Amino acid sequence: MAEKVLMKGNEVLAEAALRAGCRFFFGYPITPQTELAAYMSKRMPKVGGTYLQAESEVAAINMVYGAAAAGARVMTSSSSPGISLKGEGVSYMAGADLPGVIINVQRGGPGLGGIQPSQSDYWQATRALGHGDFQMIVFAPSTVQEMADCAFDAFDAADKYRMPVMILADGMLGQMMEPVKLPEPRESAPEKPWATTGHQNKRAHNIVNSLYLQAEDLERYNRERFERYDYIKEHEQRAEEYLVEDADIVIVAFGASARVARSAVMSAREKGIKAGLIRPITLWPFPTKTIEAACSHAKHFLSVEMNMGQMVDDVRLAVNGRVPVHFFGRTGGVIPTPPEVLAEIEKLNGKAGE
Amino acid sequence: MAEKVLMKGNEVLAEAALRAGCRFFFGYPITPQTELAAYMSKRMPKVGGTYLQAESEVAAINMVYGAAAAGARVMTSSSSPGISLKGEGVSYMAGADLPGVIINVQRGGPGLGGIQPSQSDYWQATRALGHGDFQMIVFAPSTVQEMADCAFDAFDAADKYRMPVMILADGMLGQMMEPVKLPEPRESAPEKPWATTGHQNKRAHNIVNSLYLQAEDLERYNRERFERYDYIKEHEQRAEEYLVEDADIVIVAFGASARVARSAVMSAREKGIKAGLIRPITLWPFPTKTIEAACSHAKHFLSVEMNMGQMVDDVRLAVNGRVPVHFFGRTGGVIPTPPEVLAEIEKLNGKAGE
Amino acid sequence: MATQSMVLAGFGGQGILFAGKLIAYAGLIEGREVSWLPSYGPEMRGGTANCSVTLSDEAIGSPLVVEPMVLMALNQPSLDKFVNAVLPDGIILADSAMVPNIPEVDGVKVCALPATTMAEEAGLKGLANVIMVGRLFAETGFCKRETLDAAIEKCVPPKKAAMIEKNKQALEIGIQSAQ
Amino acid sequence: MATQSMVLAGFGGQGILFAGKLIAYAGLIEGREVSWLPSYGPEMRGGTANCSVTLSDEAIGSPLVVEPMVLMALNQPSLDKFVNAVLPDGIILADSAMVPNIPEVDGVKVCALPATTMAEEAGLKGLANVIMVGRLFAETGFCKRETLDAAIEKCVPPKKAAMIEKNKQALEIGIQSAQ
Amino acid sequence: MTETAKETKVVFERPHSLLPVVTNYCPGCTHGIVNRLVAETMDELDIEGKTVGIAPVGCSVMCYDFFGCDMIEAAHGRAPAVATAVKRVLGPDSVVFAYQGDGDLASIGMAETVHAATRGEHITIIFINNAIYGMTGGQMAPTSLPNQVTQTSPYGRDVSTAGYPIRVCELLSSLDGVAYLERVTVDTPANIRKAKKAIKKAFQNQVDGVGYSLVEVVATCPTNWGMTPQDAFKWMRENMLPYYPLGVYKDVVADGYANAAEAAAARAADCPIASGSQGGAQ
Amino acid sequence: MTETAKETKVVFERPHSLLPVVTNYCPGCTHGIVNRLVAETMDELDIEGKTVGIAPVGCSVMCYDFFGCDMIEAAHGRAPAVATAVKRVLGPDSVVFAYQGDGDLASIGMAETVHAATRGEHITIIFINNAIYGMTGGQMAPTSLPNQVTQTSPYGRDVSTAGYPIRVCELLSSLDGVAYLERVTVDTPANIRKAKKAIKKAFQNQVDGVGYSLVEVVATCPTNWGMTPQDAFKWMRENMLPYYPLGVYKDVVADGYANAAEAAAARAADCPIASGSQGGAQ
Amino acid sequence: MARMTVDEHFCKGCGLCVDVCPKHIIELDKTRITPKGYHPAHCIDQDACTGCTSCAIMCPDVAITVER
Amino acid sequence: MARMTVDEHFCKGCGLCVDVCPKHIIELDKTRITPKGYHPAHCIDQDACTGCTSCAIMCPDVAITVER
Ligand SMILES: Cc1ncc(C[n+]2csc(CCOP(=O)(O)OP(=O)(O)O)c2C)c(N)n1
Ligand SMILES: Cc1ncc(C[n+]2csc(CCOP(=O)(O)OP(=O)(O)O)c2C)c(N)n1
Ligand code: SF4
Ligand code: SF4
Ligand code: SF4
Ligand code: SF4
Ligand code: SF4
Ligand code: SF4
Ligand SMILES: [Mg+2]
Ligand SMILES: [Mg+2]
Repeated sequence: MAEKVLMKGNEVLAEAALRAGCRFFFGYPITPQTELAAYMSKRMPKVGGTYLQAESEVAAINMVYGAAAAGARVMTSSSSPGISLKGEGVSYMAGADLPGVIINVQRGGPGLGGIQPSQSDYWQATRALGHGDFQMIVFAPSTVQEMADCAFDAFDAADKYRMPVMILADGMLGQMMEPVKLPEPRESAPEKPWATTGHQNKRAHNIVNSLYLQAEDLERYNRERFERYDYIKEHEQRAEEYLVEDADIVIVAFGASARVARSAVMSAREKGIKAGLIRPITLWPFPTKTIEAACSHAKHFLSVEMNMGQMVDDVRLAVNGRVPVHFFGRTGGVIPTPPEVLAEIEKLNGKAGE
Repeated sequence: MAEKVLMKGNEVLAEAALRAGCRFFFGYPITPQTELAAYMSKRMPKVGGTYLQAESEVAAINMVYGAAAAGARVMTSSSSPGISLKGEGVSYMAGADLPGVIINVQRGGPGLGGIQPSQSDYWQATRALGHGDFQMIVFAPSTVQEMADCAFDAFDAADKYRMPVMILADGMLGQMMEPVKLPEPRESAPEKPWATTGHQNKRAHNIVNSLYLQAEDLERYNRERFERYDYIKEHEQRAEEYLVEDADIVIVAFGASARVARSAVMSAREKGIKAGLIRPITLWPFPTKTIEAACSHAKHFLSVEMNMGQMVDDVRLAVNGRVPVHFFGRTGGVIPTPPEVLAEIEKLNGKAGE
Repeated sequence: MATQSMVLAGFGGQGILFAGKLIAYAGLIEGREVSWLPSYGPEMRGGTANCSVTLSDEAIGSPLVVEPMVLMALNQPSLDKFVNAVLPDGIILADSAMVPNIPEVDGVKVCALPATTMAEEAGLKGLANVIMVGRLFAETGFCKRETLDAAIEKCVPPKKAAMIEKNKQALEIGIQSAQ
Repeated sequence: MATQSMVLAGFGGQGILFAGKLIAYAGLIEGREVSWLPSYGPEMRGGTANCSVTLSDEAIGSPLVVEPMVLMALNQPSLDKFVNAVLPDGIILADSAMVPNIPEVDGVKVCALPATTMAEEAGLKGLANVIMVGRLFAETGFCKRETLDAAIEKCVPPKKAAMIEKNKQALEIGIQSAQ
Repeated sequence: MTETAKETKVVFERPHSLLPVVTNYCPGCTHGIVNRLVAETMDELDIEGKTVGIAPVGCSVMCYDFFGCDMIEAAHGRAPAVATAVKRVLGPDSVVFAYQGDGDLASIGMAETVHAATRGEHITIIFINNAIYGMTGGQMAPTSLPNQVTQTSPYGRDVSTAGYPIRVCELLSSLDGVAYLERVTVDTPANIRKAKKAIKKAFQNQVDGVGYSLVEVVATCPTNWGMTPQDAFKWMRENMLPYYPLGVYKDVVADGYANAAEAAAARAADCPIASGSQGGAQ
Repeated sequence: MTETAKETKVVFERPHSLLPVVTNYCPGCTHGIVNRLVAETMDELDIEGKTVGIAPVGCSVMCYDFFGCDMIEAAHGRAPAVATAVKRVLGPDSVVFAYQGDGDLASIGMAETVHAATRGEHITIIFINNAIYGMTGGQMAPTSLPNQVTQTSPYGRDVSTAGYPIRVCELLSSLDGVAYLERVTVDTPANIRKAKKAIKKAFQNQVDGVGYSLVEVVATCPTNWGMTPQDAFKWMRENMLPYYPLGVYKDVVADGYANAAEAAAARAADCPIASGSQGGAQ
Repeated sequence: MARMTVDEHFCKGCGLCVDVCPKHIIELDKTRITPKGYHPAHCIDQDACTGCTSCAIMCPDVAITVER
Repeated sequence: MARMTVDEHFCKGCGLCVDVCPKHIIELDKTRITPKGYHPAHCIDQDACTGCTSCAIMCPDVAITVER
């Protein structure tokens, strides 16, 4: 059994991707995901893979598109402004049913913003990285270990459902070191009979495409894709629950802010407040089932985010008016502190009886 | 008083923008917004303005950024894939508090998709055209006349609140001709003491910027911006109501699909079904007040969209579980027909008593 | 007057969009609600073109006419495509010079006239579309007679005075063909 | 053992991140929960660097240490920045060769040692950071003694055997300085 | 055909690599000619089975339906990036080409074009310069001529505001990664034969590992130029060819090098680190 | 100073257009020198009040705080697009410059760079080629030399996979909109004086309406090259200057033209439509 | 004995073959219109055809087959 | 009588002025450290200064003023 090592989250994402069979990485430098690309540039040549620093994020995502079309396990990574530039390309991947993994090590925005950790690309990731009707699966790891595990899940899900998958991290997770046990390398690669690899005169030509000039054709493809999405919503929701069972006050938080929230929940319990934490691991599909289950006992939901309030919409949609839903967030790269969150919990606890 | 003329929606957007004082247009060709740019290229040189075909949508939005920084009334237009490429630039505009108008004449997606009308960029427009915490005001005209009026409102709102404003149209509205009475040209232009016009040795240098390396600074700017957003949410919600007062079944639809829905409501009323239509004119801020008011009598809400279900989330958030909310949509460029929508209404009417 | 919904269809280059515009302008001149929607097909040339025109006294909902009262077809593929969508008591106008195969349709009036040939014979090459509009007027009276001439003056740039006359001539030929 | 939360701070180049890593590895070797978070400041060089290290027996929440038990400061601005955040009963270690102005703090133990000078005198230029870690160990016993040596072997590449020795020496100097 | 088959044989027919599909091109459009030349090349080099083509966004977008090889439709302007990745994945035994218009290649895709070229990707680019955005209905292209009237230069391209046309072969010729650049046209059978030769060479270079090759075809767009196909050729000869002179702009093999890498090394001979005689920075 | 003021006068001091702010540049970084040269130019041409500068994303991002003129911070690579618009809005009386690094200008911003140049925008570009991405910690730049070790070319830039460096002056020299291109460096007072002359000319050209001007400064990044400032200059002289030869790459005025437009017209003399002797297509 | 044939399924009546034929034996058939709306090319004098393939080389729609 | 002065607020101790001075009269002061952590440059022999401005021209941080 592999021993635990101390590694940065960014490096772990890279190493785990390699172990998951990723042999093509296309990226463009940006803080705070730097170590990921640096790691890839070191390791890829050693394992016969390709590290290519693209001329831009736009080029990088279109390289991902090309490599995916040719059947490769492929990944790109960036941070917020660079992710915005990938919107068109990701929409093309969705439209052409191409698998691929996109990493967003978020930083504060909008604009050039800052380089401190943030979760303010939640909406972009879960709703609309690009134009048109489509979704990505979005994983939100919260520890370095989970970053390693998510990388495997992301590649598998991408290939299984033939769609782009995002790992939504942030500068804190990317930069921090924690002990991690790296998963064993994956051997087998899935068959991709649809890939454009050259038909070798043995089959009809394959076409990778997202253009359908007849609206009815495009609608049919979209509906087929949404049937897949429905299946995913049913089968792929993931969340961790911490002291939720009897909780009056249920915090919902993911990634970095979930760590803060967890500390706050512990403190609250010490003070005798029945707080709990639902930590979505998949942001899309959002773990509505877990939220709904908690509606039976929760008196308040509190969404804690490193943004101005985005996931709280998904909590509200899941709760659907049954229980009040509140929001606490810090933005611009400020990491909330456990005492701040605890104070919010205490405020709600005061109201709980009302 | 100006007489009514028959014009295409795309051309009306262009002409109205000119009348609203827009003298700078930067765009890149794409169907179905072609006529807008063509019109600008014809007219701008005549009024001493600038039409510049940029090398790409990315360049175009950054030209908008530059022209706005220099104090101009400026606009760009595109359609779905081209809009995705503008995400980073729009986020920069938001981060630098720059006014400007962005037109999206939507077509079917994802990817290259098709060129038929669609509303599948709703989420992108209202939630996350780019990275980071920010919003745009989004107008959704539904007639050619309203396109003319919206253009004025868009420029005024952009300057008033110093933020990017989108007009979310679609291929149907852009291509169709209807009678329109063009608004009188605007004379005065607002003062912009913050603009980078050269300080002429008369003031300290102005800086247009979205970078704040201290997270606390960035947070402060973001919070200030969100206070403006709160003000806008309070004061700028707009919606049209049609037979809503006593309606059992309230359709919510905007833009092109609102026209279809209106026809369906008329037919439903003829059949004795108490249907009504709420037509959001601003998609952000979403007219939550109008929706909430209708909750008192509505038995069902039905969101009708030309996508796979996006605005329906905003309806649900506003309704907050008080009344069931349903969705009917067509995607990929298919325009729903009034009979289809009527059928949905009838279905709900059957349930209404339950 | 009731709402009139029309589909005009033919090859690109046959003046389908112009014909629709003429009808739309007639509606505008008479102060009615009007909408005109072209099918802007695939982003390439060739193939068929069509447009939806609606004239109404009330606000127009969807400008896309799916079930027209009037179908004006200038080629065979267009006729074939829309023939079954025409509403009962509707009317089909076809240019028999371009549409060899014009079916009977139950409950729908079918007018076939060789507009292209008529235009060529009258020295009005390229104005078969306007002849068809003239006939449509004769069949349905969708506007006042003088409105039609005014609409032509709106749709043809004043510089092209000669064209205005020719268009009016073509209209008249179309109207006369109904006698 | 209780959770230990530390902030290490100094100029870039003083080996702050390495010192943090050493401590973190000590935790890892002893099977504890560990987190190490650098402040990755503005995307340019110069200025101060700091990192948060937490060792705990339970899952670690926020790895960002806002109120440390331990502050290790290798320059004046860093000391000034964090001095007031240290928890009651906490400890401050400062390199008095670099930090001219070391205040007294109520309820906090303040250890000043001229680590940079000590390093230079011992022929261990650049290892003031490790001397400080030695002293920290002596003051808090955040791990077992032998773990420290093992941590150095983890943190210094095996190729640089000479460096390993020097690091161990520096550690020992730091430990001894507490006597 | 069957009756005469005894005496005659077919001397010209549709190449195998061009599927029997009616294209969406307008009557007389040069895209059709060039599509065929590419397909003939695939047939003659017997590479259809190992070729992946990248379709652009432009009038030739649907060439994914026309070519017999595997095809990928790329986002507008990004074909070189897509081609780069496909080639990297499939390796030196594969053949990857991108077929791009002037808007696609020289406007929105300029960065991808320059960078694929400077990287010396082992790909083949077929570049159709018709001085217009065909697919979207005739807007000004980066290669539209000064004073050329287009939908978005209605008074003629005013170089003082709309800028100067880009000569792509000239632009790319300074880049070390480039092995071969030639500008051809297809207005006569003789020129079509020359174009064919250039295209074939651009593919052969890839098979031989010589480096990045691009063939620019000075083309027409009868529809958006508002001309008959015949007049379009005339206008092209009179106006485009003086502005875009035909000929070879770079050919490292003709220059005496085995491939682009050798030529680049020669050019950098004075630079110690580039010549490998010294360690890098850091 | 006050005591000696009677006898001496200040012969060198901070230019007015450079605000008294400590920069974020590392010790010995050439960005500081070039920032100062630009500020001196603004002072000497007396244009601070009518100048708008565009800051890139790169180590010089915060030069919006350093220059005394109005400043705009542009998205990474898009400074030429921003500058284009600002100049169009403010008109010929204004002066607009962009200050860009090699990653900004030649990688992500390549399309904007080429197009602003080909449009002949009346702007001035100051281009800092330090063969590295400084701000993000030393990744390979489009101008990193073959075999150069960087964070993302840890085994040295392998041109067979990472491609060849781009020589920006050479690349842009084929474009008609370009009036002036010069490559300089700042490793000695003499070279700094030459660099200053070039920068001043690039601004003067704008004031005079001559056309697009770009000055490439071969620079250093001691921090990410892992060298002292002094060694960095040495490495630069030995390796970068042979690869990026100093000199004037284009100067339409020296070529005998009044401006870029005249030079372009001469080049297109054989093309009827470009010479205005014929109506456009359509 | 050479022979050129036009596949009307592909021919778009562009006339490029007409102009290029050295024997001037190709014409567009104005009396006919294909389902796509074009007047197809056809050979008006097969006997004169030399099988030079110029027409086929020129044809953008690969509508022409030449035998010889 | 020429004179160079270093504003320590700006000086980052890069040493470029040290190398470039033809009179070799500039040194970094290793005994002192600025609040930003640098050893500032200073002139060790003002009388020898010719006021040639080389140091100032070279200084990336515009820390040097020269009088003459
Ligand atoms: C991102 C994006 N921008 C714009 C378009 C619209 N568009 C489609 S084709 C095209 C230009 C085609 O011109 P060109 O590349 O010259 O090819 P041609 O049609 O002339 O062969 C444009 C701008 C698009 N599909 N996607
Ligand atoms: C869209 C986007 N991509 C990437 C980055 C990250 N980034 C910041 S600066 C920089 C490169 C700077 O290098 P260069 O332009 O050479 O300037 P230098 O720092 O060397 O002066 C990059 C990639 C960003 N901020 N935005
Ligand atoms: S529009 Fe022009 S380029 Fe496009 S197919 Fe037609 S003729 Fe060819
Ligand atoms: S990192 Fe390099 S380019 Fe950036 S400021 Fe430091 S020395 Fe200069
Ligand atoms: S060239 Fe081909 S498409 Fe054109 S007319 Fe002749 S056969 Fe028909
Ligand atoms: S093969 Fe030659 S001679 Fe025969 S029809 Fe064609 S062009 Fe004419
Ligand atoms: S050159 Fe300037 S910054 Fe460097 S040591 Fe000298 S005075 Fe200080
Ligand atoms: S002015 Fe000249 S002599 Fe005086 S210190 Fe500076 S470099 Fe030396
Ligand atoms: Mg083109
Ligand atoms: Mg650089």
